Order: sequence, then C-alpha cells, then structure tokens
Amino acid sequence: MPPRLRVTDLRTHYFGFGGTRVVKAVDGVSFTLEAGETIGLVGESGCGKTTTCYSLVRLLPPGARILSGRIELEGEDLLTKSQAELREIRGRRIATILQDPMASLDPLFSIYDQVAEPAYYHRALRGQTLRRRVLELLTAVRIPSPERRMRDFPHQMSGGMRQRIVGAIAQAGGPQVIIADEPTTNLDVTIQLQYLNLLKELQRASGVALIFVTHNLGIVAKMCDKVAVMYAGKIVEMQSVRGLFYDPRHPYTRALLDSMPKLGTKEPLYAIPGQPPDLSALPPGCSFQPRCPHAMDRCRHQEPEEQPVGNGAIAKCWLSVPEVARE
Amino acid sequence: MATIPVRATPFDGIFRVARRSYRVVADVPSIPLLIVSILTFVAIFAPVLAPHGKLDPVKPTPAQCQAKFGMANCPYIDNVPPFWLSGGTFDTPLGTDFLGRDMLSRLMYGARISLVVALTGTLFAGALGTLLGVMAGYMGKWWDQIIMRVTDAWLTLPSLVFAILLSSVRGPGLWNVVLILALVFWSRYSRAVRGEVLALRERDFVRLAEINGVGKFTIMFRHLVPNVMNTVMVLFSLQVGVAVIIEASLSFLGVGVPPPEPSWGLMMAQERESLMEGRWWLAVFPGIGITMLVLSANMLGDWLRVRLDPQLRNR
Amino acid sequence: MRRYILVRALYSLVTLWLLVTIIFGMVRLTGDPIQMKGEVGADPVYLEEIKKRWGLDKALHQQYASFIGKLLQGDFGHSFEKSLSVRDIYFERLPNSLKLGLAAFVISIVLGVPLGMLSALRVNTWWDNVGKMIALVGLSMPGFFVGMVLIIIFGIELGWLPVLGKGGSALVWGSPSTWLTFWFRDWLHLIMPAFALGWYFSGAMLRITRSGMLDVLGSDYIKLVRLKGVPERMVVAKHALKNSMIPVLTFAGLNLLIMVNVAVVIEVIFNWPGVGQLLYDGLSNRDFPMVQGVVLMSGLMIVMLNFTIDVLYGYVDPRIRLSR
Amino acid sequence: MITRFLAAIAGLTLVAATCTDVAAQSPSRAPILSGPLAKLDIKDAQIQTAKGKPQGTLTIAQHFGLDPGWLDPLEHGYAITQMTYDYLVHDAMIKPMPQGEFTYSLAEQAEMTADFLKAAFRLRPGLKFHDGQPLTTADVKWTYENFKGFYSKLFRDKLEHIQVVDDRTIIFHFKQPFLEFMDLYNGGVSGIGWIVPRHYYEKVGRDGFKAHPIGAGPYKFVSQQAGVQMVFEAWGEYWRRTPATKTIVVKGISQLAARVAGLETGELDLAFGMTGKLLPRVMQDKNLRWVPNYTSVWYLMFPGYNEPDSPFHDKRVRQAVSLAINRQFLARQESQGIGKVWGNWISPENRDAVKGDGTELPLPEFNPEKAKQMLAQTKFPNGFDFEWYVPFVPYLDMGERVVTDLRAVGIRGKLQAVEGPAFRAKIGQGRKGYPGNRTIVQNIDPRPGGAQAPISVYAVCGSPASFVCEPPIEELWAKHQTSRNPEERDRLIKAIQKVLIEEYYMVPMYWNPFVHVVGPRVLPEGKGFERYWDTLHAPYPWPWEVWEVKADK
Repeated sequence: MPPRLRVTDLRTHYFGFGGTRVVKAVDGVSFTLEAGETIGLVGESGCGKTTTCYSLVRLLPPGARILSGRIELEGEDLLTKSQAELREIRGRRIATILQDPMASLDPLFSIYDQVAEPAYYHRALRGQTLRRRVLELLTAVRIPSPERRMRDFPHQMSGGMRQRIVGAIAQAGGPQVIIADEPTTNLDVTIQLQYLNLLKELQRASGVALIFVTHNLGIVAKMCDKVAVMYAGKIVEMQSVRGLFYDPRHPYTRALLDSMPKLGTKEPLYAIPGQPPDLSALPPGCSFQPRCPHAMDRCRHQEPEEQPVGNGAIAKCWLSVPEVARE
Repeated sequence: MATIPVRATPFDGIFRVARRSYRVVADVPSIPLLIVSILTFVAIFAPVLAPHGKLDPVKPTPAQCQAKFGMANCPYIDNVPPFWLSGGTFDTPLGTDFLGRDMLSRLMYGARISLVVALTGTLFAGALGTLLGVMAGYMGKWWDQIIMRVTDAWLTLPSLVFAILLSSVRGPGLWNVVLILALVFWSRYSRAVRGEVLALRERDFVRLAEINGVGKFTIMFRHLVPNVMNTVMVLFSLQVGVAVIIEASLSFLGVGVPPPEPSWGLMMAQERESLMEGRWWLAVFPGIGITMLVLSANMLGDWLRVRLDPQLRNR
Repeated sequence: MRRYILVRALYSLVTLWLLVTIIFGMVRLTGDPIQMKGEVGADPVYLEEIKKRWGLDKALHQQYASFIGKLLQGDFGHSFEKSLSVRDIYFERLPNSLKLGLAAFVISIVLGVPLGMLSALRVNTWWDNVGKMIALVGLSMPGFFVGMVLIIIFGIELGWLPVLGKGGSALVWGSPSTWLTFWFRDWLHLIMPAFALGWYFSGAMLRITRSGMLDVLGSDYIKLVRLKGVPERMVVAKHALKNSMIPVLTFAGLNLLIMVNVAVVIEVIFNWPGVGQLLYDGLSNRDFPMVQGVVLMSGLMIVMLNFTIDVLYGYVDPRIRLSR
Repeated sequence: MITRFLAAIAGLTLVAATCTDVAAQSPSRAPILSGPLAKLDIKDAQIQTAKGKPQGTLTIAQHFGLDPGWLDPLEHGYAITQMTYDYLVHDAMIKPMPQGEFTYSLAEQAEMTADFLKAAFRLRPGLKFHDGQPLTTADVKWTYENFKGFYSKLFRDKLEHIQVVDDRTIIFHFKQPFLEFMDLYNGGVSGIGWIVPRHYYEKVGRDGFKAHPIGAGPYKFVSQQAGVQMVFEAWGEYWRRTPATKTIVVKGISQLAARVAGLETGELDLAFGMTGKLLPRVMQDKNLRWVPNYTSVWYLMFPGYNEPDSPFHDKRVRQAVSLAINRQFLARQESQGIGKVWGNWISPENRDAVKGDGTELPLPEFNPEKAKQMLAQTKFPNGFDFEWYVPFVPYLDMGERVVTDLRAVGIRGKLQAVEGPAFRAKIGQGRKGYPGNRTIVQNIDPRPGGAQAPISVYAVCGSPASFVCEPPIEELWAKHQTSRNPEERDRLIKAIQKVLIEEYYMVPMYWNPFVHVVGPRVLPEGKGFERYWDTLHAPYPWPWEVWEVKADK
C-alpha cells in the first residue's frame, strides 16, 4: 500500500523581473508521511517551508513554478492533475490551517457559511444535513453554544476561537492530510496549548496525517513524530523527534537547538551568526557554509549529498560522510 | 561563538552595486522617461529650438498675403493648417493660430509653462504639507488636532473648485497658479506624512534621540523628514500630473495663465470656436501635449511608487 | 462603539465648521460684490441700499454670526446675482447635475470595475497591461480635452449628437409629472457630457478596483477559501468580489458626489445647467451666497458620506475603531 | 455729477418738435395742466384693433446667464439688457418704439409745465394687468414711490408730492424745475416708468415677484429656471395689439460656439453678439439671416495718463498707439470687414455725435513706421513695456490682436483677462479701478441718449467712472451745463469730442456691429425681418409683440 503522502525531489522556484531573477524557494525536497503520522517542518523564516506546503496543493503565487518532482497522495501524482481535479482534492483530501486566525476568515461571511463551504462543495450536503454537519464540526472544536455562534461574523470572535473555527473548516471535508502552517504563532501561550491538544485529539479520532510547519522546536517535540529541518529550500536533516533532540546530525540543527531558551539556566541565548541566505544568490557549495562553525574547504566547493545516518534518519552534511569527516 | 565573516572580494561589491543600479535603470519605463526628457529639453531650450517667436506672428510674404487676403501687405496669415494638409507649409509645420503665430513654437513654450507651474507648485505644496504633517505627527496633542482638522476640511473641498475659488481671489497670473497649486495640494502630503510620522515616532532611533536630549526641531528635521521622503517623493510624482491638469483647467476657464502666454489649456480654450470651423488641430495639439505630459508623469509616478514600496513590487 | 461614533460625529462637525469658516473668509477675499452691481453710471444710493440689503454694511464678525445663524436654519441666503434664494436655485439645478453625475457614474463603473477586475485576475499579463494603460490614459486626459474631441467627432463631423445643453426636459419640483419623466428624456444630450465626465473617473475606478481586488486576492482568507477547494469562479464572484467592492463603492460614492457637485469644466463646455455651472457663474459674479451655498452643500455631502463610511467600517472591523 | 449729466439730456426735450402729422392722428386731448406748457415730442402709439391669433415659438439666446432680477423694474439697473424683459412682461408710460424715441404707451397723454415744476399723465382707458386687475394711477404712484433702481435718489429728491386726480389722471409736483424728467421717465432710460402692479407686488414680496412677475406687457411670464431659461406666453388682451408669437423662450447661453450650434440645429431662432471666429460661418449659412446692428465704437483709454511718470503722459506715445493699430485688418478679422473704421469714440447713434467717418473727424491712420518715429522722439526710442492691456470681456481675441499690433512698434504688454462682471465693475470705478498708470483699457459703451452721456461718464473730472480729467474740457463742459441755447450746447459738446480725439485721450478703433442672427422660423422670409431693429438707439430688437414666427408643426 502506498504511503498517505510521498513527496519526491520537489523543486519550486520563483521567477521575478522577467526571469532574470530566480529564487530557489524549494530545491529538491523529499519526504513521506503515513496515516496518523505528524511531520514537523522546521527552519528559519524564508527557508521554503510555506512554499513547500503550497506546492503540495499547487496553489502558488504568480511567478512561482514547480519545476520537477512528484507529489503522491495515496499513490496518485498530484502534479499531473488538472486544476479542476486538484480543486476536488483541496479541502476534501488535503486541508490547510493558516497562520493568522485574524486574517484567515472572510470578514463578510458568517461562520456558518465558511464552515459549510467544504462540505457543500465536496460532500454535496444541503439544507438540514449541512446544518447538522456544521454543528457537529463546531462542537468538535469546542465552540461554546455553536447554534448561536455560527450565525456570528468573524470580527465578533476572539483569536483562539477563530483558529478553532479554521480547524473545523479543515475537518469539514474529512481530509486525509492536514497542513498546519504555524497555526499557533499568533495565539496566546495558554490558548496555544489548548489548541494543540485539540488538534492531537482530532488527529487521533480521524487518523489524518498532519504536516506541521513551525519554527518552535518545543511544539515540534510535543506534536510531531518526525521532523524535517529545512535550510535554503532543502531538507538538511530528517529524523524522528527523539533522534533530533538527542542526536542532531547537522550543524544547523544543532544551532537551532542551541538557540532554544533552556529552563533553569542563566546561559546567554545563542543566536545563529550571519543572515539566512539570499535564495536568488546562493553561495557555492553547501548553502549553510558561510554560517557554519565546522565549514571545511570542501563545503565551499561541493554541495553535500543526502546521507543516511542510521535509524532511517538522513542528513545533508559532509560531516555525516564518514570518509570526509575523517579527513 | 565566533561570527563568521562573509568573505567577499572588493570586486564583488562593485559588481553588486553595478548590477543593482543596472536593474534600477533597466527597470525605469523607457517611453515615459523619454517623453518627459524630450518635453523638459524642449521646455528649457525653447528659445533656441522654436522656429518662431511665441508672441509674434510669422511674417508673411506679399505673395501669401495676395493669395489669402487679396492685398499686398498683411500683418499675418492666420489659420494655416499643418504641413500634411493642403495649404500647409514646412515653415510652420503645425500650422498657425488665429493670430498667425506658429503653433509648434507656441507648443514648445507651452511645455515650459506647464512644467514650471506644475513642478514648482507641487514642490511648494510638498514642502508645506511635509512640514505640517511632521509637526502634526510628532508634536501630537493640540498641534495634531488643529492641523488634522484643517487638513480634513481642506480635503473636503474638491481640488478644482478650491483652485477656481483661490484664483478669483488672486486673479490670473502664472505665479498665482503656482501659489494656488501649493495651497490646494499641501493637505494631501500632510495627511500621508502624519501617518508615517506616527509610526516612526515609536521607532528606536527617535526614542534614542529623545533620551539623549536632542531638541524637537532637530528630531523633526534630522530624523523624521529624511525618513518620510519616500512617501513624499511618491506623492510628489503622482501629484505632478494632477497639477498639470489643474493648471490647464484653470487656464481653460480663463482664470489661470493669462493670454498671450501660450499655456496649453489656454490655447485649447481660445481655439474652442475653431473646432466648429473644422480647424481641429488648433485645439487638439495642445490637448495631446497635456495628455502626453500627464501620462508620462503618471507612469513614472507609478513606477516610483512600486519601486519605493516593496509591498507593491509585484503589482 | 457609541463613543467611537460620537467622536467621529464631533470630528465631522468640526470639519464642517472649519469648512464653513474657510469658505466664508475666502469668498470675502474675492472682491466686493457691490461693485459688480455698480456698472458704469450706477446710482450710489442704489448701491448703498443693496449693500445694506445684502448685509455687507455690517462688520465682518456680525456678517459671520448671521451667516452661521441662518445656516443652522437651513437658509443659505439670497443670491446676489440671481436674486432668488440660493436654496431654491440650488435644488432647481441639482436634478440636472444629478442626471449627468449618475450617467457618468454608471459609465465610470461599467467601464472601470470589470476592466479593473480583469486586470487584477490576470495580473502581470497582457490583459493587465492593457487595463493599466487604459486607466493611465483616462487619468491623463483632461475632461475638457475629451469633451472637445467628442464634440468635434460626434457633434460636428458626424452630427449625431446635440452639442449644447440638456435638452428641453426639466425636473420642476412643483409639477410631480416631471419627477419621473425627466430622467428618461433627452438621452442624446446626455451622452457626450456624461462620457467626458465619466471617462476620467473610470480610469480612477479601474485602478482602485484593480488594487482592491489584488489586496483581497492576496489575503489569507481568500487563500483559505481556495484551500477549501471552492471553485475558482465562486472564489472570485462570491468572496473576492464582495470584499473588494467595499473600497470600490466607497470611492465610487465619493466620485459621485464630486461629479454631481463640481463638474465645473464639463458643465461649462457642454453648457449643462448644473450645479458646477452655478458655482462658476457665482464665482465670476462674486455672488457670495451662491458660492458659499454650492461649496457647502458639496462639503456637507462629502463629510456626511465620510462619516457614514467611518461608522460602517467601524462596525465591520473593530481594529479601525481602536486605531483611530 | 449724474444730475448734471441728466440736466444736459433734458435740454434736448426743449427742442421744439415738428409733430403736425402725429397730432393729426392723435385723439382729442383735453389739457390736464393749466398755464404754459413745455413742448414735448411724443409720438402716438399704433394700435391694431383687429385681434390676431398668436402662433409659434420664438427661442432667443441671451449671451450670458439670466438674472431673475431683470424681471423686476423696481430694481432697474443701468443694464440695457434688462429692457429686453421690460418690453416682454411690463409696459411703460412712454417708451422708445420704431416711431420714435418717445412714444405713448400706457399713457395716452403727457404734459409738462413750461417751468418744469409739474408733469401730468393720462392713462389709456381700460388698462389691465395680466391677472385682470385694472392698472390705475395708484399703481403709477406706488411704482414711483417704491422705485429702487438707478436714478431713484434723483426722482425722490426732486419730488414734492404726487397728486392722483382720478383713476386715469396723475400729476407729479416737483420742488425744483425737473428739466430732465421726461427724458428719464422714458422707459428706454430708467425703470421708473415701467408700471408694477401694487397689489401683487405687496402680496408676494420682492423675491416672489422676481420668481413670478406680473405686468401689463404683451407677454405673460410662465416659468423660469434661474440663469438658464425663461418662458413667456402671449397675452391676448394687450392694449396695443395681439402679440404675433405665441410663446417666447429665452435661454442664457454664454458660449458663442453653443449659440451658433443652436442656430444651426434650429434650437434657437434669435441670437445676439456674433463675432470673431464664427462670424463667417454664420454669414455663409444659407438658413440664417443676420443684421449688422451697429451699436457703439471700440476705443482705448489710458487710465492715469495725466500723471507725469506714466508712459502715456506724452501725447506722442498715445498717438503712436493709435498709429500702430491696423484697424482695417482688425475689423476684417473680428467682424468680417463689416465693422467700420471710425474716428470718434462716440457712436453716431448718439445725438450730437461728431461723425468719425472722415467728414467731421478724420479716419484714424495706420502707419507703424510713423508710430516708431513718434516713439523715437519720446523717452522711449526703443519702445517700452506697459503693464496690462485690459480688453472688454469676452472680446479677448480682439485684445490679443491689438496687443500684437502694439508689440510690432515696440509697445509691449500682457493681456489682463478678467471675468465680465469684474471688468464692468472696474470700469465703473474709472481711474481707481486700474491702479498704476501703465495700463490700456479697451472699452465699448452702447449708451442711449446724446453724445454728452458717454462724455459725462468717462471724460469729466466729477464722474466716478472718469478716465479723462482735463481743464480745457472742464471749461467747455461747465459752459455746456449752464447753457440753455441748443445751438451753443451742440457746439460745445462737439468741441469736447474733438479735443478728446485730437489729444488722443481716447483712441477709437472701429464702429462695432453687434451682429444679431435669426433662424429660418422667423417671418417674414427674406430681408423684411430687418424691420424688427427699427427702434432707435436700441441694441436689441424691441418691441417683442411684433415678432412673427412660423406656426409650430
């Protein structure tokens, strides 16, 4: 049986200024995801996480093109599908939760309208059935007195409540994969936790696969089964959560972990030196080499290959190549 | 932890600068730039370039007089059509007006008036509006209330009505039009600049300057004014086109630049009656002049707006 | 919310009061209207009497006080030049301007909005460039130039359309039979001025529609609607359109007011007996009450529209309410 | 000053008239006043007893915005324009008609005592206002007492009391001899003779009357849109005759192009003030007919010329200005050559005007070379810059042509284009309206009455609109004012005119045709329509009741 979602060598680039400027936002990304599994996509802003997500549902801004790769949802390649077929997949089989709950609901339509849409278009529910379905979804995301609240408009609700509604919308089509793009960044810490628990619960109930995009490693630890660390459009390390925290293999992962504030210590916070690279003018060799404390000559000339580093984990670093590391 | 310096040769820097500036230049829309340059060139060198004077009729030959009026001596030949129509000559390529003056020369001098009036008027408006906007935004409190209420009231008056009203206070005249444009348009700047300043006021460099006891006026002129210049420049470039139209409209209504100066709007107004006689060129050429100038000013303004406002890059 | 409305209302009142004061002062700087009556050989006694009747013999602050007092009772005074009450003359002319303004408004929307939407939906394509160009040309051609070109082509060369005035039909408040018929008569007279007036605004409408639409299309909620798998045409027709129409309609409302109240140049060119011409006449005759009346009416309408918009926005989006 | 000027006019009425023909036709008149009477030359009205049937619509284009105030004779300004509306809605005791400048209208008899202390009128029998109420001497008295227009002070100051003898007979008693009374009471000069219905005016008030006037004239007011349009309808019971045209519509159209277009499309039947660029088009149009309608003369004035630092202080500079103007070509360009180059600034239509056609005053010369030579003898051998050239509005094109002529000899200036009302206001202030002394004003003034009328306004020191103030002229003027000898007065007034021209205080250009055009609907076809312009000294084709148009289809 094919995995729920398999992404192979995905490349999405932006072409600006009449094609004179190419931004390699996603550059050879591969991963697989099974039912009920959660993968975390981690990295600094601008490293290609969000573009990866939008590439999956093929909703990219003008100027962006998917150059190569395969995206297989239960064995069907999404890249060969027409936009009409894709529309059937969006919301029905792959749902999305966006970052900013304040902005992701249409201010001019009622909650009911917005939650009902996926069920309306994908399940052809109408009238009372549709209404029951919406009530069910709102109850599932713990909206108090849903009967009344579903007639409300977004501006009448708090941020946490809105994000739960977005969660309900994601559930509405009964999806196989949910992409959550930093869903808690704009929420208060207490509400964050509630929301994450809610998501977990929903996942447990429906067995949906979850792609969780974040730059918060704490959330990764709580939510994910495995983690893909992205840097400059590439996955530089992919590991189980446990492996990542206890045995990070890529210097960038290590730097990320170091920059996490630690409880109970008074060590000064560590910041990764240098700037994230300009994706239109990448340095030669390894993209991370200008900022890497272990950079070698080779790093500056030759890009490292993906290396298996045990336990199904992979890393993209010369240090992970035994012969090179020995040199 | 050591910082790792980005290694770069000096040439890299030069190349980067060169590449960037090339991008900027290559990106400027070339057609409007060309039009504006030509018009500016023509305006500056009108006395050299114009084949005839702007106020004096073209001296006719006795033969021409005989042909047109049946007399040996006449002061001028009026309403000569452009050279491609029958009766036209290359001496006056775009024909002559009702007083036998060369259209081409008058159009050239007209570019001068339009540019001078629009640019200086907008400049004064920009200076006044920026000053008041910075004051309102930075001084806050009563200053803000008073300046912004006046700005609101000012904005309520449609610009052309306001301009006509002012022109009947001041009477016609080129510099009066400049003054009118300044008085009408300052409010557009003060509104935008104030908003910008409200945001800048909270920024670190302003706070730091305040903590260090830098005076209010120094903060306004050293720190705030340079930082709102982007906004002001964008507004300026978009306002120039409007100013050209307002000048032309005022002159058209007879309350702008007085005759016999060849303002484009005035030329159109004076030849309005010639339209009925089929001498369309007399009114259409100045109209094309205005449209070209405003169009290219607007295009450059748009481009500048996109350039200076990264959010709009892809628009 | 109530506090917000109160503050907004107060601001509007202050704006209006400032407007009234600015106009009052400025109009009085334009010159002495008595001299306008004082043609060559005028009887000084007669001029004195007119001065007294017009209240110009009083000190400026007294004039101001009585002006404000009358204004509060809805009385704009009597026109110096046209002898009758400003209010009556204004409302007699208003239907003409309204007819022209509405026609131009319809033209500007019919031309501007669909093209703007097309431009936004096909952003950075050939369509978009054409749309942007049309908008720019629209904004760059002065109305009087468009008007004159139209007159040459359709009025004189082809002789299809009448070139002057509004035709014989008029809306007379006293005879209800004209209240309706007025709007549907003399359409030929309307075509050219309405087009010349609407042309400029259609360029502006195109731009605002395009940028409003782009703002909405780039917003997260449209992204989410798309991610829900809603058909593209429904995304545009339902969500994007409804949202992008708010700024467009706001702007269009403002444009309508401007077209109705101050289409001075177009009304002068086409000899259209509307409010704009009234204003122009008033200014050249130093007819203080007339100018004050017309400008204040347009100011009042604009301030009221702005107030309504502010309040509505405040309802729709609480953030606006807090930020002001 | 005005009083003095009026006294001058009044002198004219002293001239004995040869009125034998008229007397023969007039009804037998019982004298109202006793004692010796002044001789008055008042023509009899032509009454058409046969009732006609009014037909058709006459649409008239006034060349500026319409003022409802024109409908109220009680506030009659100087403006000649207003009389167009007087002649429609109202009627005067005596008014200019084609038969003569003084013609009986509402009054069938007028008398004045030889000492000019009493004036008496007898109304026609059976006069009515439009609403059917009788027009009586009470209305005449009320109109006199409530008149607020120009000259009202003079009328008020001179009056002792009004004696209403009966419903048809009224006698005005004056404190001092009121020589000019008959001249001013004439409907062609002031508004006081146009009788207003007391009962109606008191009922609706000043503004109500302007909004909907009632009078005793040939046309009833129907409706108006302020500034835009007025509609009048024939009143079948007008005493003189049934008006020939059923409906008269007046439209205010300030743009020449719009008036021409209206004539061409048949939207208009009569339009005034055709000039400049569109005149040839009108003349060539086979459907349209035009009358030259010569009114007055274009001329230049130099405010402040008598101040020593003015460039125009030197007579030779003013002469150079005159020499520089190519009048022949100017008249050709502006009026298709029908404008007549003229040597006097006063129109030959004014009584006692010196003829400027080369007989009494020479035709002005055009000689730029001589102009340059004249300038070379002055302080300005290379010419000079003056400040403003102020053309009569809206004749800006003509102004620009003159300025261009002046530039050619080195007299350089800019055009000051002001709006029409502002121009008239400034002219009304005379020298004071034009600060500085480097300005040239181009003016035209179709003023009814004798040649002394324009002189008293522009060329004597005491007038508020004075542009010329010269001791020699003052001397002649003072003599003229006191003289009662018609020949002497005539000689003096002509002498003043000669001084003004020979010293170049006034620089005449040409006698202006104020061209009026009628469309094909106006009857009779062909040349006969010109008879509508027969009324003396009238720049407009009054009276209106004689106008005939084709019936509406």
